[in-house]
Amino acid sequence: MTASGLAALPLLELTVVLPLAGLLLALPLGHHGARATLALAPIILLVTALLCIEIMWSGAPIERVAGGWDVPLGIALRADGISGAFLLTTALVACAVAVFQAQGGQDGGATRRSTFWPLFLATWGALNAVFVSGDLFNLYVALELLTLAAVAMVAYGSTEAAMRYLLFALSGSLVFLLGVALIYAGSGTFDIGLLGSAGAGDTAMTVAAAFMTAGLLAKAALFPFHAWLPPAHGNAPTPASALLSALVVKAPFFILVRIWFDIGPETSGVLMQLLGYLGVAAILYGSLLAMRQERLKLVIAYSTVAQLGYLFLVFPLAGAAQDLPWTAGTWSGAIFHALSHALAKAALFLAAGIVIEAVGHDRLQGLAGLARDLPMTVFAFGIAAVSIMGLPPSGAFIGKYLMLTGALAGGHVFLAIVMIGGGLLAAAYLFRPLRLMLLAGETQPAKAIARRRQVVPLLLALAAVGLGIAASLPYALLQIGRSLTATEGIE
Amino acid sequence: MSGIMPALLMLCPLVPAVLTFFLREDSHRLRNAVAIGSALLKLALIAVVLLGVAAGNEYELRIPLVPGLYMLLRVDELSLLFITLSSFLWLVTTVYAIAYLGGHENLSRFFGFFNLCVAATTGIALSGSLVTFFFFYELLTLSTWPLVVHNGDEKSLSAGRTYLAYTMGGSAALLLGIVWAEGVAGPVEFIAPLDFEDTGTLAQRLIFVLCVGGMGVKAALIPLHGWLPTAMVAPAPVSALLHAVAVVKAGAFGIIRFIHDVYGIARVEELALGLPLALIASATIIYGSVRALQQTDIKRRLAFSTVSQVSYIVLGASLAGPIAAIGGLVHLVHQGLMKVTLFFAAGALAERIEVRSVDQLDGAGRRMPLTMVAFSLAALGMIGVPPLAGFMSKWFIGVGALEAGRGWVILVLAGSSLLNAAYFLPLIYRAWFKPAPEGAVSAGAERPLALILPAVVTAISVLGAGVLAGLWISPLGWATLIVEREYLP
Amino acid sequence: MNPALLFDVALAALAVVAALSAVAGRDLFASVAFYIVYGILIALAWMRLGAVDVALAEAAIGAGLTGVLLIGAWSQLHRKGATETPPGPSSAARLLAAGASASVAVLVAVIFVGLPADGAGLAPAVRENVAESGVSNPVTAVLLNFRAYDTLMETIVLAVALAAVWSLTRDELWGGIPGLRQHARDGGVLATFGRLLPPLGLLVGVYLVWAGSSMPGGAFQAATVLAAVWLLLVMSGAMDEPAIGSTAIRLTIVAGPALFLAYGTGGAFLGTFLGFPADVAGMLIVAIEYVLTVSIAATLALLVAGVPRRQE
Amino acid sequence: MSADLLALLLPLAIAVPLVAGLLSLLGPLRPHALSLLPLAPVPGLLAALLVPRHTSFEAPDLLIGVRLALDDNGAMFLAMASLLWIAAGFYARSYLRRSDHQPRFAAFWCLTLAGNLGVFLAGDVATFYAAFACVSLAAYPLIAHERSAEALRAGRVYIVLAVVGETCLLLGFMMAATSAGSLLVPEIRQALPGAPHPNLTIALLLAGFGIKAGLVPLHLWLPLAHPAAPTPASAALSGAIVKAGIYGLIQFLPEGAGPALWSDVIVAAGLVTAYSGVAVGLTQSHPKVVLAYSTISQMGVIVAVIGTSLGHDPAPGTLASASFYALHHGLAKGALFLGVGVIAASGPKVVRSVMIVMALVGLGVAGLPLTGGALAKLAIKGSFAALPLHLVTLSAVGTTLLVLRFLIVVRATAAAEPEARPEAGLLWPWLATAAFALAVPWLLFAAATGEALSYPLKPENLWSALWPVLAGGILAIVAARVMRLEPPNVPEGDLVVPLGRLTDGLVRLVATLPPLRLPIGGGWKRPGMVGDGLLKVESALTRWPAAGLVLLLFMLGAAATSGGLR
Amino acid sequence: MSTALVYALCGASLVGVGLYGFITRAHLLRRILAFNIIGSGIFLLLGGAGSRQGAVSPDPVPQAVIITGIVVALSLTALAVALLVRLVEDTGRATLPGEDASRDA
Repeated sequence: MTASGLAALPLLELTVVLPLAGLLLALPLGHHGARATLALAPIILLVTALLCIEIMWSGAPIERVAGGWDVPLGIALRADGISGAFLLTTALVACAVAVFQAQGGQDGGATRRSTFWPLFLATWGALNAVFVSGDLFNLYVALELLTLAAVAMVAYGSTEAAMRYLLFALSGSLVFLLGVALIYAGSGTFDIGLLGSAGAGDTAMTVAAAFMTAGLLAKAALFPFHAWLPPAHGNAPTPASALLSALVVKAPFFILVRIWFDIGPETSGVLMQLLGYLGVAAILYGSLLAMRQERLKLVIAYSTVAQLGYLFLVFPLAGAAQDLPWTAGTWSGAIFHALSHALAKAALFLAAGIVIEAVGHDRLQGLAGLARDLPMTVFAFGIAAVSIMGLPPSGAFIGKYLMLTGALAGGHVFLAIVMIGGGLLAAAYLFRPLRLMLLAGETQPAKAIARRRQVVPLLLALAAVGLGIAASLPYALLQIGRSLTATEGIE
Repeated sequence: MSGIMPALLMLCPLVPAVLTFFLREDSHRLRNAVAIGSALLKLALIAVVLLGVAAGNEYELRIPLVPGLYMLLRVDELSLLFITLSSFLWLVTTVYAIAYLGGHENLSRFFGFFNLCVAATTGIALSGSLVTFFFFYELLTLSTWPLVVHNGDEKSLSAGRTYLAYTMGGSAALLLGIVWAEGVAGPVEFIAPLDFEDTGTLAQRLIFVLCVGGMGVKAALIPLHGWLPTAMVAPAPVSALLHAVAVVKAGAFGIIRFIHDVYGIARVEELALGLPLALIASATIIYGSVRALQQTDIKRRLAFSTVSQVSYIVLGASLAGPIAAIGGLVHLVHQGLMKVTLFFAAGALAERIEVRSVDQLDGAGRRMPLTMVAFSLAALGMIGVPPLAGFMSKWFIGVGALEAGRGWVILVLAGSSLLNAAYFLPLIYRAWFKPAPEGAVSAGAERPLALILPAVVTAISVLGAGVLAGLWISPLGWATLIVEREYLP
Repeated sequence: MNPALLFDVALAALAVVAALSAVAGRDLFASVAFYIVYGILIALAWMRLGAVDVALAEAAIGAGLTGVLLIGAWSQLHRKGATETPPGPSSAARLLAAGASASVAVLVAVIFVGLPADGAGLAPAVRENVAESGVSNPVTAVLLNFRAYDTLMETIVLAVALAAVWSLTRDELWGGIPGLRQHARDGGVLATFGRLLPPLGLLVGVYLVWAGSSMPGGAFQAATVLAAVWLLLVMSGAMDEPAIGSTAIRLTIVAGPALFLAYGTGGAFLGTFLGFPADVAGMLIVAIEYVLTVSIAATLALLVAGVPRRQE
Repeated sequence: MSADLLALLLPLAIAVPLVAGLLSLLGPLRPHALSLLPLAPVPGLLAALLVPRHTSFEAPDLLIGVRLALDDNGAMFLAMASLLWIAAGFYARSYLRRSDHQPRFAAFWCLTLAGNLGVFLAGDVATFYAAFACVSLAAYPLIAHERSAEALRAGRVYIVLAVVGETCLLLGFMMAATSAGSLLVPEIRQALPGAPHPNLTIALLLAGFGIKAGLVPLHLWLPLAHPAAPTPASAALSGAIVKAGIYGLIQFLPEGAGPALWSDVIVAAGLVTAYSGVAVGLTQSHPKVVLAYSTISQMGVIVAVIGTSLGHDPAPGTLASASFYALHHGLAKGALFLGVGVIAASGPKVVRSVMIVMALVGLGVAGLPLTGGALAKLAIKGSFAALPLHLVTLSAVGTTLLVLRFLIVVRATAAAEPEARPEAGLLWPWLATAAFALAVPWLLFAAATGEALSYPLKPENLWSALWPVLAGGILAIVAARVMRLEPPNVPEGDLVVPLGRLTDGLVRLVATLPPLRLPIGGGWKRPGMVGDGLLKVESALTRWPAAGLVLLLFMLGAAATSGGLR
Repeated sequence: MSTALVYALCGASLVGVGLYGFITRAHLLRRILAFNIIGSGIFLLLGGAGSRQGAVSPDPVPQAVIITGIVVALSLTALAVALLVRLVEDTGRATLPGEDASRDA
């Protein structure tokens, strides 16, 4: 297939259409939706991969306008490198989750079996819609679609957690929407590209950006707006936890990156610093609380709180002054971190899910001997943990390294130390469950879990590591359509 | 073509590592064959490369990651020194481990991580840049942890925790140092000392402290040595790996690399960093020996001995002079050979005749003669008795120190030698000159041979490395070659 | 100040007072009632702003359906005794919250006032292109053509919301029927309504969709009317809610979005995602709207009905 | 034979004992291990006799470049040591026939032998040090061979001092070699006076060699080790091994160029050793202990001779005379030690004749005219200035006393049963050694001193040799018969006891060094590490009103910092 | 002062009122009310912005967007109400733990 052949296919639209079509198919199918999803998931993965290839091939963002109406009247769908990277990661994680759930998803009740697949596909579709959207209001709709599906999946596990999540999410959406409204009032367009090229620096724009940021923070669970996340992710069913922690919280982050790097409203830099310091607080606070948890899934959930903090360091490091030579590297580093975290965190939650299936609970103190009974799962957990800690050769290490380079080059020594210290804290809270699993004795009859099921988290974890080993390709992808003015890397 | 060799050398332990993880627990034969076969294959490869490098060939493999970040595997004289040591010890340790762990649980996991550990060490040896070094340095940390906690009891796990806490802390400092160094001087390759033109001396010093401090954790410099004695709870082959083949070596090797190929000894001197490092190394040497003297558990005594001995390497590297550098380098190999022998023997003693503490050693020479001969040889080598390997190291470090104007170092060497004698000779004495306790069984103690022979082989190499030190291919010969190429470019 | 503006100010003030009463009132039911009043006031405001389509939507959905939902919720809560208003955070916190909320409001207001009076907008662009859109009502043109992608997503949001609500079903009631069985008095007002309303409602609905292409109205408003009819029928006991497990009802729900999506995708393969060729756009849009109306009506009705409470 | 082939004798002299030692441990030869002992030193003897002087042999691949060389002094030592080891080897074959651990004894015997000969052959400092260490350490199993409490105690004292000595030597060698920039012994020796720290270097070397040579106060091991070891081993120790220390001093102390002070210090140390050896020796009642103190005393004399060589313009041939003296002493002391075993095996019938030989050899050590000892004493006289000369001469009186004391105490150890006769395996090696002690100096006198053989026969020389012996004899008679003096009871090894306490204290001090541990790694055990305060924060943030309020404030703050409130 | 401005300011006030209610009300049904009030406040702002040219020909894009928003808000309200009902069924209370001083004390 040639580049033009690829371009002839509406790959960009299909990345959104296919999951949505799948959900419309799965809704009447009820619990037979599993088969439909399993049939569709590889196709979506393929389409996503082809899209990435097309982006790489053409070396430029791919852009379509829905209905053929040019912006600002119509809605643009735009896939640049970062979109491609997030789409592909999402497809990988979603496929893994689908396979995982379809193989052994008999645990849930009738409800869960019947509505899980539409919600799952809605999440996927909404994520993809976020990643390719070029329109602020469309982003709002996609975000709300995401919220609906995500909250409902959390509700499988805990109504209370779902309610709390919903409160945070609603407030976030509204505040975001308020910003969007202000932007339209000020500029008369929702299109990100137009807003960016207009170089909008008026008060409406900056305040709107501040509001949108605040709203997205609540949805992205950045400290101190994180409190909904651990109960939600810790109590949701395994596949939901994986999706939520790996991807759903990344969507608002993605939009923030779009806002601050693509639209690039004028900023005094203080807000960027503020975001960075909230990130620092998240890293420290999330890690310390992760150490205090007595349930495996809560450890992983608090780890997400901490890891999200890393992503927000991109704002002080690369957001305040976007034309410094190292900002491109730093920015790419943060994205790497996000992608690697997505893969690794999904692996962790799936591994935790296997543990729960095997022993019926996830209390840390009752996990002794698991390394013998579920070696592959524990191994997967370990490899994913390595990624989360940001150790080489994982993608997170590449991310951390790039960010560290930027931090030191920009004189942010404190941030650099926090980044490194955060890795140590991650080691502290992740090795704790690992070592308890390795503890011999206290043999408890663990339910046998099929190897083909255990292999799913392992593959995800290996993908997170592979992201670091084969970093050059994703890095090159990320650079396509990157709006930073900085040059490549820091040769 | 030149990139294939490093890749093959890397794959040689890596492939069996991955394979082993997926082997069924009871396929012992296949697992052993894979392990030993790949170790032999690697030695053969090394022989080829060794000749190539001696002939001036260059082997280099560069894998780009992201702009400004790439993996660089390069074979030079120094990497060969380390890789040869580690591969040789890998082979004997594998044989030993197979015999030692026969019948244990979780062997696929064990050998998987074991081989991974060797892969990491290979990577460290072949690293051509600081970042690559860090990659494998961390891989080593991680692959060693499951080995340390292999027994799965509370004690091993807590040792594992201590191990991680120390080593990951060290790695964190190292990472900061590396990023900083690269930030001010660009990608750091181990070719020529860095260009620090625009960097203040304070920054240069801090980078040095971060990096060497970070690596000093693995090299067990005081006060960063705490993990090493604690990690003794691991099975004996693991101790051998930690103390001789991989971990402490990686730290010491890194420090040598850093001093010689990143800063250059001249700058280290200029920045007045050599003396403090030499002092710390010296303090470690003495402290480790004294602590060893206090131990009654054989393995713990050996562990503190490692603390002391590894610092010889650092000491050698920190002295500004070619002869001391040779001493440090050669001790990298010699200490490995001697310490691995000691641990093999200690493991065999514990495993076969339940001898774990010093006072149980009485008559052990009669009960396990081959083992104790090997042990004694290695111990004498540690003391520095000529013509054993350890003497060569001490001689070169001492002479090098005098040549570099750090005469006080020889007092450290003397004190350490005396202390070494004080904690090793009693063991030899008990084993050979005290009667075995009543009812001690010694029949069949030295079986299986695979448990005993590795120690004998390494003991012979301790002797050989000393007696044949003048050969160009001996550790000393090779270290001399390295330093000649370094100091006389 | 002219009388119209005076009216506007009064209306706005009333709306704010209604909102305050809804939020701060002591009695929960009163709050809900105030909210419905508030919805109607807002609908009026939209009329005043010349946005008749929005006014219709606000009245039907914002005030109407939402009101029904809230009353339904209140009655459920009432049954469980969970309607009394707890004190909430301390007065200091409330004061702080009040201050902060007011500041946000003031900030927004200040920014708004500071905007240029002839602020940019897309009205000219819409005017230019409305002819190409196949419909003459500019709002419908935006909804179903210019920003059809949004609308497509929105219909899917509705379907997903329904799936989400259903996912709250207790396992033992899965596949059951939402709401409680209504037993209206035969010959009573409700029963009579039940007989009279359906044909009328249907008529209104069909008209609203049709009218939407040129005048205010459209699929959502029409669907709301239909959903309201449905709800009345259920309340009058003339019909029962369908079981959520029913394939027919599920197909009904997804039919509209699916058709819309399929159309859009087909267009993507042919050249333009969600593209409407100008000459047949009007017909296509109305056709899609009719199917959508049915699906949306069913979805809205079931959304209001909530989770199943009994088995068939 | 060509010179090249002969040069091969040099490495063979070391290699053959090593191989013999290895063979003695291997299966088929184990029962005959002791038979190898007399054969092992043969190449050494051949080398001493046949290899032309200043021949060298190089093996650059071994150690850091092994160089073996033989000079005049070395040959003298080599010959003496080889002879003694051969004799002692034969002796050991009989003596240890019924002993346990024969193969092991043989192995270490050979190892010690190899080291001992290696010391005399080493041409570079590393080889020298290796050989020296080899002697030091391999001798330990010989000393401790009996496994008795005394033997083990002696072994312990020995090994401690040996290790300390080795360490001193190592340091000295390092300093010397560094300043010389060479590893070759002659060059090192030459460069020593110009070294950066000549005093320290010389002190270290003196200490290192002094320990081996029994220089007071470093002699502690000697009186313990000699009696503890099996008799042939004692002979080798006292005859050959202590000479390694002497040879080291000869090889490394710079002749004629030493710092002036050092000449006097060493001479003084030698003389103190000579006298205190006698003084303490006289108090002993174990024959081997008495002999050991005699060795100490004699070594003192040799060290004093060597000391004179350091001074400016030393008498020519000083070192050669020292070597010559050592040669005699080695053989004589070897014979005396072997004789102790012979006497123990001799019943009343033969003991008298045995005692005569012993007396002859013993008084030879004191310089009895016409014995080899007289030649040795004569040879060294030329080295001393007036006062030391008198002191040295006077020391012969003490030596006589000591020999007499030995003869008395050794006589008491004769076998009781009337028919006891020493077996041939003991007798002949002893007799041969005795004969060598008496005769060999005559053969080498001319070569060593450059004087004709008639020189010692001159009356004044005869007299000067005789009077101390006479004086000693008379003194002995007066003390024992007339004054009935009983020697005070000085423990064997004299200073060992107080020094042992001192070292024990040191060891205890070392053992109290506290461990140094960073507070790393224990943290996870304490769940309270994360303050409960953090949990309170968490529960506050979980409450929506708080979080919502923060969100509002953040909105305002963010807007403000973005310029919204400008 | 124009009609558009009046309603935009009204919208701003509603946002304020809604935010206050959303944050300070412990009863979840009230929060749902408040959510809807904020939403319609924002819509009024947007509508006001679109009607600045005068009420004769208001900008249709905000109108369409608002209709979409109203439907989305309804969807979320429906889910919230369903969740609330379920929460009350499960716990007997219409507040989240830790937020109802009268119960959690």
